[in-house]
Parts: sequence; C-alpha cells; structure tokens
Amino acid sequence: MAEKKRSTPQLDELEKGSWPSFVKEIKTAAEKNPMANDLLGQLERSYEDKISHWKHGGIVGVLGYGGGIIGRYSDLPEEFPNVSHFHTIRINQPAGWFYTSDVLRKLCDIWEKHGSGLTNMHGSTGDLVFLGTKTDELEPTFNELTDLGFDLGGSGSDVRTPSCCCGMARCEWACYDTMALTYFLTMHYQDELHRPAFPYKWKFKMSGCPNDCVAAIARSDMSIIGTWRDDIQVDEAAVTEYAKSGVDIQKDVVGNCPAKCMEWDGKKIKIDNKACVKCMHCINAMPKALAPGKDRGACILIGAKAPIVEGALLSSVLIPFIKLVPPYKELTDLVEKIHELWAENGKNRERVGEFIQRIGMGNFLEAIGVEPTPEMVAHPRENPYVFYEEYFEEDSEDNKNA
Amino acid sequence: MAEKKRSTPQLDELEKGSWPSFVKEIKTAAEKNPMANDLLGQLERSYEDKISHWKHGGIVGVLGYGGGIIGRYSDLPEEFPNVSHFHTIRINQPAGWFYTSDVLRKLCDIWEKHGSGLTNMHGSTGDLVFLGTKTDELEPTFNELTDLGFDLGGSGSDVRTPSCCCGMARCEWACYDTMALTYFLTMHYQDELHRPAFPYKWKFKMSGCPNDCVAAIARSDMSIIGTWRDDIQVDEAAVTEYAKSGVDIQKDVVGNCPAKCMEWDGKKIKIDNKACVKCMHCINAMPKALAPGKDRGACILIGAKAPIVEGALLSSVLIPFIKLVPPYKELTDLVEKIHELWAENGKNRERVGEFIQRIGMGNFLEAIGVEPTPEMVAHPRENPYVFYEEYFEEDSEDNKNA
Amino acid sequence: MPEVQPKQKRKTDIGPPHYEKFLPPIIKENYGKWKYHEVLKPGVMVTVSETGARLYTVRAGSPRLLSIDKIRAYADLADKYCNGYLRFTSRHNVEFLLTDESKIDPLIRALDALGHPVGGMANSISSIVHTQGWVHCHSSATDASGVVKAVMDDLILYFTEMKLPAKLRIALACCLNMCGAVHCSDIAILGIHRRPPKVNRDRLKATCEIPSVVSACPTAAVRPVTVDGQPSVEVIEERCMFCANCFTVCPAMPINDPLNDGVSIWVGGKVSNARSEPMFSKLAIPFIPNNPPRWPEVVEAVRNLVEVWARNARKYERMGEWINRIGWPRFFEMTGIPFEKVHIDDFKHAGTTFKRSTHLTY
Amino acid sequence: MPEVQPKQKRKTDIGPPHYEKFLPPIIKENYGKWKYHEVLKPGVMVTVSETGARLYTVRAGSPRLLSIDKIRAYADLADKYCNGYLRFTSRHNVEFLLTDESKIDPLIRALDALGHPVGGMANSISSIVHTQGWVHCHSSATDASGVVKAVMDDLILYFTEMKLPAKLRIALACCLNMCGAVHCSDIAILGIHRRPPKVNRDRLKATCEIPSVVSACPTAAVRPVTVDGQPSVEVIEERCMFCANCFTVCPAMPINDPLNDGVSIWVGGKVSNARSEPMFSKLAIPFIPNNPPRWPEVVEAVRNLVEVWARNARKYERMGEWINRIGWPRFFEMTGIPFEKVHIDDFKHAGTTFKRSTHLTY
Ligand code: SRM
Ligand code: SRM
Ligand code: SRM
Ligand code: SRM
Ligand code: SF4
Ligand code: SF4
Ligand code: SF4
Ligand code: SF4
Ligand code: SF4
Ligand code: SF4
Ligand code: SF4
Ligand code: SF4
Repeated sequence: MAEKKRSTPQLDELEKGSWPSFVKEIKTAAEKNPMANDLLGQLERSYEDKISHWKHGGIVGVLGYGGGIIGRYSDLPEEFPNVSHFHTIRINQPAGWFYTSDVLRKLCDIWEKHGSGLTNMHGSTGDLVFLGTKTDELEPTFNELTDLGFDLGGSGSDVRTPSCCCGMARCEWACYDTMALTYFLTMHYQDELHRPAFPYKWKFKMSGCPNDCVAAIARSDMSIIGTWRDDIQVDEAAVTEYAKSGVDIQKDVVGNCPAKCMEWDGKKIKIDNKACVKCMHCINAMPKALAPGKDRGACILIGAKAPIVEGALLSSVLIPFIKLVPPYKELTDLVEKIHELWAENGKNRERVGEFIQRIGMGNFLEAIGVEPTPEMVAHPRENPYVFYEEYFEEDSEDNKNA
Repeated sequence: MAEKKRSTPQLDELEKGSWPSFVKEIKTAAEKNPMANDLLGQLERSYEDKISHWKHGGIVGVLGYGGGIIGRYSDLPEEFPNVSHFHTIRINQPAGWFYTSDVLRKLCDIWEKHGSGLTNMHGSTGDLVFLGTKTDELEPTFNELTDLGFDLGGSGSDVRTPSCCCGMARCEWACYDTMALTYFLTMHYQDELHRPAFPYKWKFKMSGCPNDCVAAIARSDMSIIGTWRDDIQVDEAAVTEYAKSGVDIQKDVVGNCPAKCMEWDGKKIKIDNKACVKCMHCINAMPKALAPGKDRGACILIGAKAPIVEGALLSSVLIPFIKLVPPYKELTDLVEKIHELWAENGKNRERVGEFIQRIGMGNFLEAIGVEPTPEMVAHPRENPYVFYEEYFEEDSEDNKNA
Repeated sequence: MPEVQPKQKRKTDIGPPHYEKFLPPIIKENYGKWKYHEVLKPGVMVTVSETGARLYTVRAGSPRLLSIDKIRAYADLADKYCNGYLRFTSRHNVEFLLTDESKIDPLIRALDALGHPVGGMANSISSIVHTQGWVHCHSSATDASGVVKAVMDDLILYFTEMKLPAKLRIALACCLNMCGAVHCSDIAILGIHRRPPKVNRDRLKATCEIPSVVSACPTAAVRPVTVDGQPSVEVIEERCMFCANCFTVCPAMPINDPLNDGVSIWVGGKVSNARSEPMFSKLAIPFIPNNPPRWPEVVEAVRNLVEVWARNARKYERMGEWINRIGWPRFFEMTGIPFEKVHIDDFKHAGTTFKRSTHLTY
Repeated sequence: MPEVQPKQKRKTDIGPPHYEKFLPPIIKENYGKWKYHEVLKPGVMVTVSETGARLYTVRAGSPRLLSIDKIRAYADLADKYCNGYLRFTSRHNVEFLLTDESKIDPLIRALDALGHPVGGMANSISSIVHTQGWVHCHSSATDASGVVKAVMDDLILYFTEMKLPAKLRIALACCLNMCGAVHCSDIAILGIHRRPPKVNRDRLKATCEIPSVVSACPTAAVRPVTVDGQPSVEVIEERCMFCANCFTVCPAMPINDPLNDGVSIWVGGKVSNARSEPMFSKLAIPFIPNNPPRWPEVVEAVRNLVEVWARNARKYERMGEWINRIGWPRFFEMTGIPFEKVHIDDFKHAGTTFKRSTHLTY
C-alpha cells in the first residue's frame, strides 16, 4: 500500500537524540499509509521552505454537525495528492483521559481503515485527535466512532470539549468530582457542542484543586477549580516526621505562605485558617501531613483566553464558592443565563471574557442576577469615574433615572 | 475698618473641638478686614446652600506674567461686595519651607495692606498662598513682594513651583541636596515658570530618599528621589543595642524586607546588597544602626498626575541612577529634550505622563535619546503585539523600512 | 536674627529668596552631616550630627488656612524659643527648630495655649492634606477645611499620641481634580458630583469653544447639537461619570449641585517606598451626602476605618499593606462597609483589577 | 479487561463513553478516598488510599503525535504490566496504572526499549505542551513538533531527574493564536510573524467580506480602498503588529513569510495558585529566525534560561517567582539577554507595566 520512500534529509535529523521522535512516528505510519507518506514529503518541503504548505481551512463536517472537523488542504496538491485533503477529526475524549488497551486498539483499527494512522494523544483542548483524512472518509469514520461509543468534539463557535484533571480518580486533593462534572457537562451540552451558535468558542475546564493541573484558569471561558472553606486538616505526627526527615518547615513551608498565616515553633504548626488563601503550598510540601479541609467545593471563574486580539486573559472569580453535587442545577442555571446574555449581546468573535470587560463586570453581574462580592476583584476601583444611574431632583427629592 | 459682624451659626460649630479652627482664623482676620468678613459671610451661605458660591475663574495677572494668580469672583457680588473679586496669589516659597520670624512678619505686613489677611501655609504644590484680594491690588502686592525678594509661583500650563523635603538641612537620609536642586531648578526655569508655554502644567518635586516625604512620585511630572548604589552602612554595635532594647529584628525588620535579602542569626545582620531594592525599611526601623550607602544620587521618575482625565498616574523610572551635583547639566539637558518633544507633540491639556503612554515609552525614549533599560518597567510586555519597523525582502535579504 | 532688606524698583523673574537666608546656624554648620534622629516624645524629635550637634524639632498641628495674626504669633514664639527659626512641612504643619533642649516644654505649653497641639510624628496621624473647598474654589463638591476640622477634632488623640501600628496619612480633595496626593493616601476623602452638568446655552455661546468642550469629555457624553438654529451642546446623561472636565474648560456647564454633591472615601494608598511600592487608594465608601457644618457621617466613617486598622494591623503595616495581607473581602467584612456594584472598576483598565486567581479567604 | 461493544446504526449526540468503563478496579474502589501520594523515583508515584490500597503510576514522555502502531505498543505494555489500564495526562504524557509494585522496573525497561523515557514528575521538566505547526496548521510561523523535539533532546536529563528547584513548564505555540497555555508558562516558545500581510486582490474579492476584514484588525491597519474601480483593502504597514487576525478571517491576506517568521521566547508565567497567583509569561527574547531542522539558537536560549534559573532559584521558586524576587534588571543581566525597546509594552495597558516605584537594584 505504501508509496515510494521519500528522501527527507532534514526530518531525518529529528530522528536523532533521545527524546521520542515524531518523525519516527510519521515514518512508521508512512510505511503502510500513503497519506502519512505524503505528509512526510510535504513536511520536509516546509522544512526546506520555512513555511507551512497548508491552505487556509475550509468548512467540512459530518451530517448534522457544525463542528468537530478541522478542514485542511495542501497548497501543493499535485506533488502531495494524498494530503490534498487532510482534515483532522476531534474526538471527545473520556473524562480524565483514562483508557483501556482494548478501546485504544479499536480506535486504532478505525483510523487504520479511514485515515492517516496518525493521532494526537491529545489535542490542547483535550480531544483525541485523528490527524488527517480525506473528505469522503469523514462520515464513515464518524459512524464507526459512534458505534464504538465515541462522538465528535467541538470546533468553531460552540461549546468545546470539556476537560479535567484526574481528580478523585487518582488525587487526594480533589475537592469535587471533576470527572463526574466533566461528563455531566459534556452530555448536558451536546447540542451546543455539536452545533455552533455562539459569538465565539466557549471552553469549560475542571481542576480538582488550586494546583489547577489542567490550566483551567489560563485557557477556559469557565474555569471550575476545587477549593475548601474550613480548616486545613493537620496530622501532627506526620508534621513531626517531615521535620525530623530534614524538611525546613520555617523556611520552606511557613516562609512561602502567601497569606503569612502560618507559624512554626519548632514543634507544632499553627495555621490561621481565616486568613489562609487556600493556595495549596503547605499541603503540596507535606502531602502526608496536611490536607484540604472537609467543607469542599469549587470556585467558578470566568473569561480566560489566548491573546487574540485584545490581549490574553486569565479567568476571574465569578462564584467564590459552590458545592458541586448532581444534578448541578445551580451551575447549569448560571451557565444558561450567561450563554443567553452573551449569545444575544456578544459581538462576532468576542469571547465571554472580552464581553464582560466591554460591558463592565457590574453590568454583567446585574444581567445574570449575581450579587457583586469583594472576592471578584483584586481590589476595588482606583479611579473615581463612577457611572451613577440616578440622581436627586430639586423639587421632588426623589430619585431620577438618568 | 471692619464691617458688621456676621451671624454664622453653622461656621460657629466649627470653632468647637480641640483641633485648631480655620473659622477662628477667618474671624480673626474679619475683625479688621472687610474681605475676610465677606468671605465669612459667603462661606456661611455655602454651608447653608451646600454649594460653592465662586464663579468659574477668569484670567488675571501681573504685568508680563502668565501665571501665579488664580482669578476668583463671587456669584453673590451684591451681598458680598468685598469678595466680588477674590484672587489668590501664589508665591514661590523658599526651598524646604524654612523662614525666619522677620521675613514672615514682613510678608504679613504686605498682606495686611493689600489683601484679605488670610493665607495658606502652604498650598498643595508648595507655594505660599495669599488667599484673596481684588484685581487692582495684584500689581502693588507683586511689587512689594519682589522688593522683599519673593516672586510669584506657577499656575496654568507652565512649570509649577518646584518643592522638596528638608533633605540635608535636617535629615540624615538625604542622598542628594534637595534644597539646592530645588533652588537651582526654580531659578533655571524662571521663564517657563512665569510664562505658560506648554501643553499643560509641569511639576518638579524633590525627595532626598525613597521615603519620599514630598510625595513626589504621586504628584509631579518629574519626581527626583534620592537613593544609593552601594552597600547599606551598618553599625554592628548599634544593631546589638536595638536587639537588646527589645526590637524583634527577625520579625519586624528582616520579615518586612521586600527583597528578602536580609538575614539575622540573633547576633549579626547580613544584607545581600545586590538584591536590596533600597526601600528604606530597615534603615527607618533602626536609624541609629543603619544608613544609606555612600555612593549616593537619585532616581529620576516621570509622569505622575491626578486622575483627570485618563486616570491617575504614579511617576515611572526614567533614569535609574544619576549623580546630582552642580551644574546639573545632565539633568537640564534631559529636561530640555523632554520639554521640546512634549511642547511640540503633546495635545492640549495632556500631561507628560499621558503623552508618554500615548506615543509609547519606547518611542519616547528614542526621541529623547535615552537607552531603554529593564529598570524602567515593572516587567517586560506580556502581549505579543510588537510593532516591528523593519522586515526582510525576498530578493535583497536587506532590511526594509516599513 | 537675619533680616531681609527691601529692594527698590519693579523686578521680575527674581525667583524665591535663597533658602540659606532662613537656615539657623546649627543647620548651616551641620548641613548634610546629620547622623541619626530620634523621636523623643509626640511631636518632638532630635536630629544628631556627626559633629555631636543636636537639633530639636517641635511640630505643631495647623489648619493651614492661617490669618496673618496667627503667623505673627508663630513668629513671636519662634523669637522667644528658637532665635526666630521655623519652617513648615510638606503636610502643612509648623515646625520650630530649637537648639536649647530646656525650651522644648515651655514651647509646647505656649503652643497648647495658642490652640495648636504638638504631635503628628512617627506612628501617628499627621495633619490632613487638603484643598480649597467652598473657601476659594468654584469646582468643589464639598468643603475642605470644614470636613478636615471635624475629622481632626475627632482624631486628635491619634495626632498627639504615637500608638498606631504605622503612620496614617489622611488627605482631602474637594473635587476629582484631586489637588494634593489624595489618590495615594491611607485614607482619602474626596468630593464627588453625581449629577450631569446642565448646559447654559446663552453663556456657552458667549464663552466656550464647542469643539474643545466636546473633546474635553472622556466618555463622549458631550455632543454638538443645533438648538433653534444655534450651535450648542447636549449631555447624554447615561454616559456621564461626573468628572467635571467639561466644566473646567467651559463655565457654562455647571455640575455643582447641592442635592447630589457629596463625599466618597478611599483607602489603602501610600507614597513611600518603605517595604511595599507606592499604591493608589481604592474606593471604600462610594457616597456620603454633604452634611455641614460637621459632616458627622464622614467623621464616623473615618474613625471606623482608623480603628479597625489600628486594632488589626501588624507593626509597620500601613493601611494598604494590612489590607493586602488580609484581602479585600475581610476588609469589607471587618469594617462593615457593604460591597456594591460601584466598587468594581469599569474604566479603562478595569480588567486588570479583576481577581484572577483562587487566592480567597472564606 | 473490559470490552466496548460495537453498536448498529447512525447515532448522533451520544457524547463520549462514560469514564467509569475505563477505570481500573483499584480506582473504582478507592475513588475519592485517596489519602496521600509519594514520588518514589523519577516518573514513578504511589497514591495511597484510606483503605491502604496502593496505586502505582509510571509516567513516560511522549511526542504527542503518535502513530497507531505506537498506541498499539502502549496497549500491549498496558496488557502486560497493568491489566490494560492506562491514561494520558494534561501535558500529553502517557501513564500506566499499576497495582503490582514488582512490575514497575520491568515496565520502565520496556518503555526505555520503546524509546519513551520515564520521568516528568515532581521537580522536573515535563513534556512541552505544543501545537500543530507545519504538520497541520496554515497559520504557523514556525514548526511545533520539530522545535519541541530539538529542545527536549537537549533537556532530557531534566525530565528523567528531579533536581530542579521546582517544576518547570515549557510550552510552544506556532502562532499568536497560542493554542495551549503558552501565555502562562515558565518558558514559552512562540512563533511570530514580522511582515505585514500581503493582499491578494482577486482572491479577496472572491472569498472575503471587506467590512469584517477591516474590523478584524485591532490597530486599524487594514483600510478599505478602491483599486481599478473594485473594492479592496490595503494594509498601512507601520500600524501592523502582525497578529494575523486579518488572515484568520480572510485567506486572501497571507502573512506567513519564510524570511521574517520565527520564534520569540517568553518567561515567568505560571498557572497554579501555589504560593503566588497565576502569572502571564513575559517577553525575554524577541526574535530568533527559524533554523530548521534543529533550531540550535532556540535550543541554546532555552537551555540558558533553564540553567540560570536552576542555579539561582530558591527551593520551590518557579521561574516567575524567582524573577519577581531578584527583579527583571538582574534577570537580564544574569541571562545575558539584551534589553530592547520591544520589551517595553506599548499595547492597551502598557502604562500599568511601567516601574512606578524606586524599588531597584544596582
Ligand atoms: C488542534 C489545536 C492545537 C493542538 O495541536 O493541540 C488547535 C488548533 C487550531 N486552533 Fe486553537 N487549537 C487547539 C487548542 C487551543 C487552545 C487551548 C485549549 O483549548 O485549552 C487555545 C487557547 C485557549 C483559548 O481558547 O483561548 C486555542 C486558541 C486558538 C485561537 C485564539 C482564540 C482566542 O480567542 O484568542 C484561535 C484563532 C481562532 O479561533 O480563530 C485558534 C484557532 C485554531 C485553528 C482552528 C486555526 C484557525 O485559525 O483556523 C487551529 C487548527 C489547526 C489544525 O490545522 O489542526 N485557536 N486553541 C488544539 C485543539 C485540539 C483539541 O481539540 O483538543
Ligand atoms: C491651591 C491648590 C489647592 C490647595 O488648596 O492647596 C490648587 C487649586 C486648584 N487647582 Fe490644583 N491646586 C493645587 C495643587 C494641585 C496638586 C498638588 C500638587 O501640585 O502637588 C494637584 C495634583 C497633582 C497634579 O498636578 O496632577 C492638582 C491638580 C489639579 C488639576 C488636575 C490636573 C491633572 O492633570 O489631572 C486641576 C484641573 C486643571 O488643571 O484644569 C487643578 C486645578 C486647580 C484650580 C486652578 C481649579 C481650576 O480648575 O481652575 C484650583 C484653584 C483653586 C482656587 O480657587 O484657589 N488642580 N492641583 C494647590 C496649589 C497651591 C500651590 O500652588 O501651592
Ligand atoms: C517633615 C517632613 C518632610 C518635610 O520636609 O516637610 C518629614 C520628615 C520626616 N520623615 Fe517623612 N516627612 C514628611 C512627610 C512625609 C510624607 C509625605 C506626606 O505625608 O504627604 C511621606 C510619605 C507618606 C506616604 O507614604 O504616604 C513620608 C514618609 C516617611 C516615611 C515612610 C513611612 C512608611 O513606613 O511608609 C518615613 C520613615 C519612618 O517614619 O520611619 C519618614 C521619616 C521621616 C523622618 C524621620 C526623616 C528624618 O530622619 O528626619 C522625618 C521625621 C518623621 C516624622 O514626622 O515622623 N517619612 N513623610 C514631612 C512631615 C509632614 C508632616 O507634617 O507630617
Ligand atoms: C497528571 C496531572 C494531572 C492530569 O490529570 O493529567 C498532574 C498530576 C499531579 N499534579 Fe499537577 N498534574 C498535571 C499537570 C499540572 C499542571 C498543568 C500543566 O503543566 O500544564 C499544573 C500547573 C502548572 C503551572 O503552574 O504552570 C500542575 C501543577 C501542580 C502543582 C503546583 C506546582 C507549583 O508549585 O506551582 C502541584 C503541587 C506539587 O507539585 O507539589 C501538582 C501536583 C500534582 C500531583 C502530585 C497531585 C497528586 O497528588 O496526585 C500529581 C502528580 C504530580 C507530578 O506530576 O509531579 N501539580 N500540574 C498532570 C501531569 C502533567 C504531566 O504530564 O506532566
Ligand atoms: S488539580 Fe488538584 S486535584 Fe486535580 S490532579 Fe492536580 S493536584 Fe490533584
Ligand atoms: S494553603 Fe497556602 S495560604 Fe493556606 S496556610 Fe497553606 S501555604 Fe498558607
Ligand atoms: S524624603 Fe528622605 S531625605 Fe527627605 S526628609 Fe524624608 S526621609 Fe529625609
Ligand atoms: S533597604 Fe529595604 S530592601 Fe534593602 S535591605 Fe533594607 S529592608 Fe531590605
Ligand atoms: S480639588 Fe477641585 S475643588 Fe478642590 S481646590 Fe482643587 S480644583 Fe478646586
Ligand atoms: S462631567 Fe465629565 S463625563 Fe460628564 S459630561 Fe462633563 S466631561 Fe463628560
Ligand atoms: S498556535 Fe496558531 S499555528 Fe499553531 S495550531 Fe494554533 S492556530 Fe495553528
Ligand atoms: S496582522 Fe493584525 S495588525 Fe496586521 S493588518 Fe492584520 S489584523 Fe491588522
């Protein structure tokens, strides 16, 4: 099935060295797959020309879906006909990226039949990415995927594939069940995921604690990050153990507490939990001795995005603390209100974080019916430019709406 | 000479209490001065009406000067004819606000003759303020003032009266001679001070060390703040003395060092001077034991202003370190370049801090011939939006100016 | 006592007198040679020179607005206790410069008798930097001197004692122009307007340039219109945030309004570089109506802020440093000030003030 | 081993399979009951449950771009060493989930044989989060996988050992769209364009809406014009900062350019809330031209940054925390990177990045 072996002197250089080589992966696939072989050829050409040889994507998809496929066409189709179309398929991964060998093999079988045999495990958003196939293979691939129980992920102006850290499956610090919530949200928003109807993309990311192992705060429109409200759990004996084993508790633990709320007298650790900002540092440093409290839940933040085009944003606090238990009604009510407001008032290609900045956070909160709290700001305003909406009139002493 | 005593039930309330009362001051003056008496009356009226009864100022001045007088007219001239005009005279104070009883009395004599007998010692910019007189008293007052050796201060779009902390006159921490520089700059810029020719006001303020006792960084277009480059001077014996006398050196001194560059072993203090950010805290806390280094000079910052209209600004670092010794040529060359650039390119009512933000600090530096250094920024840019001015062309591989 | 000689004919651009004329001999001799200082008691400080010379400073509170009678009284005290040498400070207090330690207490008694308390040094509240208010400015949304007097009457013990965790700097500006370093004060009292300017058409036509009025408005709330065939302007009220910049450039757009003018309170600013970098003050209390002659609600609000801070801050912690440690949520909780929509910035850099982390207390 | 049964007819909106299907029994039994973890050696961790159960994780590095052959090889290893259970991480590494401690070392040897090093845990450098590059994206200003491979070849010992002061996260994005958390990485490698887009008039007419192209440009560099009687656009070159947003909405404005595309390097970002709040990365090296196949200048620059940080940071100090302590002037001095005009922000909030204090080192 394979075509002539290509000469790839530049890429060959990238087979050297001890880090696993993507070139080897492509070559392995290229041995039996003409798409992979032409990809190798075109990529070598890019290395020579120092430029991408892909054309601006076109819109392709599967029946009834508006997202999930990224269309891609070569700008050298004569030379590399097997990648003249080379669309990727974004497949919604199982929450937490857990697999069995069995299901992985079945996925491979599908992709062997219908595509390049190359994948990304996984894409930056979290999808399992099937990297490159022709337009007419999309529908058959989709059908086999759904038969296996998989569905497409997001692309375009839709809800993107939610993703999460492994949470309660393997981490002692998970303050809520990230995988359960991810699965729930993915199922709840199937329509929004598959049929783009927003001003721009919307991403959910779930981390079980403030360590934020899926970088939710940096790259999701709604970042749901576990935290707790009560006292850090302390195992005194284990603290002593750490101290004995050479941990410099004063310098490395207490000295790095951002809230300056810890004290160490050489024997016992004292935490002013009302002042603790739940940063995780002391817990990270002594996992056997300290643990998040028992009153656990999450902080919901909103609006992160990459820099295009007004500058990058981190998410900001929207709901300082929420208990996250099925059926998650409080959360979905909130999301629905935001989606409605943004869908109606957002400009084209305006992410929700930019939208909030444009209309003002105060107005945004008012519109979605959330009370402002000081947790939402790093600090109150420094400028005196308040848009008061009312003033008193001479005669009436009543309010007037301006 | 005094008119009928006014009934001032509201203001009378402000004679009570143990803080010195400005109402008493006005009343004292009012006993012999009709202007002060009408001021009292109009002020009482303001207290009743909860509004200022001054009209928007008009332009008045003395011969050949564009600034120094703030025109002021009552909006109730019939009721308070003696303050129908009530202009203030801004008098350039001696550097550091040092006086003798003799010169103060002579100033009082002038003001007794020509004005309300009321003053501000001093105005927020630093001027000695003669508070209120009629238009035709301006020229006579001015003449008597110059006879006494005093001159007007600034107002309008000119160099404003420079001011400074007492510096070397009474402070052990002065890293340069603030009063000498203030006097020098005031004399050097007499023309710019008296004849407004800039887009907006320009303020100089001089503090001898980073404690910044004239709030230079918050309210002067050019803030000149003393600092040092070498090691903090330490008197070990005096440190021991402080420790013995009950100062908690670890907690209160070392623990508050922002650079985390101090260590205290219970006996000796160790400072990593390369890391010290010259914040003054440790020196403030133990003035008998620590002192700024010997290689002293100043940091020049630029651009502070009040919030109108783009939001308040603190000054930002322009020259991280400069030796300030007569004839201050390096400094005046710098100021001249900035004045020229700003005068030519600044918009009407655009302070230099706003101007720099509008044209970009990089462009500003280029225009005045100062090399950019990392000291000028809190951190390098976070966004990738660089306006590169050149690119390579295919054929030539040469630069092209875009 | 040095004398200043009167001169003869009209002079210009002579600048201020040289400061050396007014320095006492001890300062001239020890200029730049000071070694250390010590605050001996409230309002009294000694500065010691390398040469061993000892200069005593006695600082007294001042209302800043002084009659020439009061200045003459100062001059008399200066003559009596310190050879005629005195100065004023950057916060408008008066300082007497002594060389004779034994004259300190008599001077303090004389100042007390004159009604001027000695203090304002070290960890105390010094005088309130303030502006003109209804005494002299057309722009003012509140009075300056009156509010200051009422607040200082209430806080005077913090001036005459040194029991605070750190210095506390209060400032007042009577309008958004913010004359003074109000925007970087531990506590700032700021006069604000809350009603859009009215347009006086006839006066506008006579005195203002329409394009410069329009361009003065940062929010484009002022729009050119034609009324009865005459060019004029109108104000789109919901776009106005009451900066008064239009009024500054055009007297025909008055914004002062007895019912809607009042006072806002800001906290946590600082100027010095000691420990933390300089900081702006942040909005604490959005609005308190003017209530002359003694503004009791303002007095009460300031006292509350001072006391909550004084009780809870650690040694050396300025207001803003304390708040940064405990966080704004606890600040609002401890002071009992309600947090409202207006506390959230919605101006140019608003996004940079949102809380973009999970560092929260509960 | 659980099995997934194939289904019959076309289905839509079924969502992903439920994760429980893929969890090993030990996880199902101890879900939410984990008590603590311990990193036993590079790339090997044990997580201990309240019940006493012990789950071992072995993490191996991955190029992310995997052939189905490699995935099958992973599946074989999973079958052999851990009953078929494995997962991938948020940084695209593969993790094998074991219950039998004795199988750890054989698994490590097998992974080594397959060419996949074990490591990336605790105070190490984990895999570089990256994007498509020339492999699949039309936007890319550089390749992704190639740069990553070259850099990781050089840094591999930091992956397989745990000798750093803290975690170090590197990420790469091939254009300003910044797919991935590049903007908050300890070290970010970012592809950038430096030549304004060219306008292909015929194609523009055929495929793009002029108003949306014009409004896509944040700096108003794209202007509508009429050429030969036809509506088109032009680019005012000195206003362009190469964001490529016009290209994103209109393929007729290509910005890719072999001579001017390249790589910039950013430092000091972080995502976690541990100790300090999350931070953006800041510009360190403005431009390195593309030099395939191994980008030696980029490799060298990254190594230098890692090493200077590793030598000087205190325990637990992430790159950005270290820089914040020592200050940017010393960062530039210690790394030998020249500071230039382009380092100074001139975008929307530029003023908030100026140094507004005298906290300086000399
Ligand atoms: C495949 C993937 C990169 C990868 O190799 O992992 C990717 C690839 C593309 N991204 Fe992305 N983005 C991918 C994750 C991200 C992320 C990270 C994330 O989701 O966690 C971001 C930053 C977070 C964010 O959303 O802001 C991201 C921010 C962007 C942007 C900028 C959006 C913005 O609002 O600033 C664009 C530009 C756009 O939307 O027009 C973009 C556009 C694109 C396009 C569709 C290019 C385009 O303009 O049409 C790329 C298609 C490449 C291709 O040929 O396959 N991609 N993109 C990631 C999706 C895989 C997956 O589904 O798992
Ligand atoms: C008298 C004084 C207040 C006081 O009671 O001390 C004062 C009074 C006025 N200031 Fe001021 N400013 C005074 C110091 C300041 C300061 C503080 C300083 O200089 O250190 C500031 C803040 C720093 C700054 O310059 O940004 C200040 C910022 C303003 C502004 C806002 C300027 C800006 O760029 O944001 C205005 C509005 C304007 O210029 O149109 C203003 C305007 C005014 C005017 C002229 C009102 C006007 O719009 O026409 C006031 C005249 C009041 C009157 O009737 O006497 N005044 N003004 C101060 C001058 C006394 C002196 O010469 O010593
Ligand atoms: C006299 C005066 C300068 C002048 O030329 O007029 C002055 C004089 C001294 N200052 Fe100051 N400062 C003076 C205004 C200021 C200001 C400006 C202001 O308040 O508007 C500041 C900045 C305030 C701010 O940050 O908001 C200021 C911040 C300091 C600091 C830093 C305090 C801090 O911890 O933030 C010190 C150090 C200290 O107190 O330990 C200091 C220390 C000193 C010392 C101890 C310096 C010395 O060795 O002589 C002087 C007596 C201190 C005292 O009053 O406790 N001085 N000092 C000013 C007196 C004003 C007054 O009447 O109260
Ligand atoms: C497996 C993974 C989550 C997942 O579901 O995939 C994970 C797992 C763990 N993380 Fe993480 N983190 C994972 C990505 C992240 C990320 C996201 C990223 O890198 O893009 C972050 C944020 C990074 C940042 O701030 O830029 C992250 C920041 C942390 C931190 C905070 C580190 C810090 O000091 O800033 C900890 C705490 C610690 O290491 O002590 C942590 C701790 C842990 C622990 C110890 C939690 C536990 O008890 O199980 C896990 C093993 C740690 C390790 O690898 O050393 N994890 N962790 C991710 C592994 C990625 C990889 O293959 O290398
Ligand atoms: S985010 Fe927290 S809960 Fe989730 S894996 Fe990381 S450390 Fe564990
Ligand atoms: S979690 Fe963070 S803030 Fe809280 S006590 Fe521990 S180190 Fe301090
Ligand atoms: S600024 Fe420094 S030198 Fe000047 S008075 Fe204050 S402490 Fe002394
Ligand atoms: S001056 Fe400030 S930064 Fe320097 S050692 Fe003293 S406390 Fe630390
Ligand atoms: S703050 Fe405003 S009202 Fe007060 S003096 Fe200054 S300009 Fe006038
Ligand atoms: S007060 Fe300010 S915002 Fe309102 S109309 Fe006037 S200039 Fe515009
Ligand atoms: S970063 Fe840019 S070039 Fe790279 S995959 Fe994303 S959109 Fe494409
Ligand atoms: S690349 Fe960006 S800045 Fe340049 S023309 Fe296109 S949209 Fe405008």
